[in-house]
Amino acid sequence: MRIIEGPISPAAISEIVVRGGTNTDSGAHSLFLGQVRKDLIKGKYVKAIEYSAYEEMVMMEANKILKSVMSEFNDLISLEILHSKGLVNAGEISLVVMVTAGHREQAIKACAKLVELIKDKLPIWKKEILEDDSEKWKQE
Amino acid sequence: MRIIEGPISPAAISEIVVRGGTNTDSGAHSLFLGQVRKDLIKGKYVKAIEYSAYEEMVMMEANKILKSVMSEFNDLISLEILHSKGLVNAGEISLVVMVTAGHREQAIKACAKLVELIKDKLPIWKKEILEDDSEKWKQE
Amino acid sequence: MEINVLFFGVLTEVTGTHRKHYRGIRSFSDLKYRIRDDFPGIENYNFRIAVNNRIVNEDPVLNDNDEVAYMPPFTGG
Amino acid sequence: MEINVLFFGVLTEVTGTHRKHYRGIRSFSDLKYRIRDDFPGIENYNFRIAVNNRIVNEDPVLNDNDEVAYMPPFTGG
Repeated sequence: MRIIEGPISPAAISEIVVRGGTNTDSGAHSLFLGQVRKDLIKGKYVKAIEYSAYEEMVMMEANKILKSVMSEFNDLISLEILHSKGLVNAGEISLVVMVTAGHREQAIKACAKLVELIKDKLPIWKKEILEDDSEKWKQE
Repeated sequence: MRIIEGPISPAAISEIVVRGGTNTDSGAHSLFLGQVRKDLIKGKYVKAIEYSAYEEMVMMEANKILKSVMSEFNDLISLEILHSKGLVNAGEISLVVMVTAGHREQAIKACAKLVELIKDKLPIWKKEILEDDSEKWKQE
Repeated sequence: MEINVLFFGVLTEVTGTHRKHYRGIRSFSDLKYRIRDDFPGIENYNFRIAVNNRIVNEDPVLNDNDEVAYMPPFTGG
Repeated sequence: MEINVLFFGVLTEVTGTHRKHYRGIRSFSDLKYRIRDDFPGIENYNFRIAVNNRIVNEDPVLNDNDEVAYMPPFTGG
């Protein structure tokens, strides 16, 4: 798990993909990218999200999540989570999950599971910044 | 759907990701990458796979698949399939599926479904090239 | 009728070719018999047949210049 | 005991701070009352509490210099 200041760049994403490809036992990569949506909230567009994290606990919980998924699926080769902190504009990427496995079934299932666990277990909060610079903490 | 001669480069993949990010209604991208595995077959490693395709029919079937997935999931924004033809070395990528949606649930489900439909419906065949240059058509 | 026949996957090795042009074909069954005569080994393989990019299950009506494809199980993806 | 308290998400606005240091704390309940006294508005929000990065449900034993975190529902991902 890595916490990135600001948006996750396409360069960082392709670096992850290239690195995943160096293992010739891999047959399948499943990726999830979360992107900041230009939602309309009470007539105003979201122009950015500011993420804050309890970083030490995020790292600890992420380790638990990664271990539990690794032990649940026996075909996995590697797991990677990147999450932004700080300001990420609408249209930019704030979450990358990549699961590499020997075969497609487990890559896809494990990636879907990781995304849910990230939402559920990692102490990260988002505040929406609207186009008029007003702010709104996202409630669950 | 695009059929690519040879492996799908990391540059092509990141281009797809960057393009997907231009739509600010998108909240989630689910990607699947299929990679040629260095399998061991009767004591010999696979060094490459040669893909052949009935291209005209691939394009026609891909259109049907994309339409049916688009109509099954109402939150989808875009779908993309890239598949190699010709020679792809072990460790290289031969399939890219990318689904962009407003939210994660449908992005993930639609991507998994597309991968299965691609395997099931597209007239593409692979021949494994082993390290001693012997060849073996993959049987289902 | 003139019919273009395509072979894919392992069938290109069984037949030694990717494409064969047939003339004087009277029907779909006629074509199938001609192909079986030319390439008896083909009967040892599983395949489906497409006419003009559509998989056919029963005996379809062929038209002049149709494209018929012999396709072993798909293994792409 | 001395206890470091962290506030996250919307609770940083309710308390006006991200971090507050408490001295002379006798127990977990004691700490909770002190925090409630300092920031009465906090009772209007849902939150979970972690001690040294672990979520606690009952009243845990606190030790000197423990870190206590007030966390509203997670909204990351």
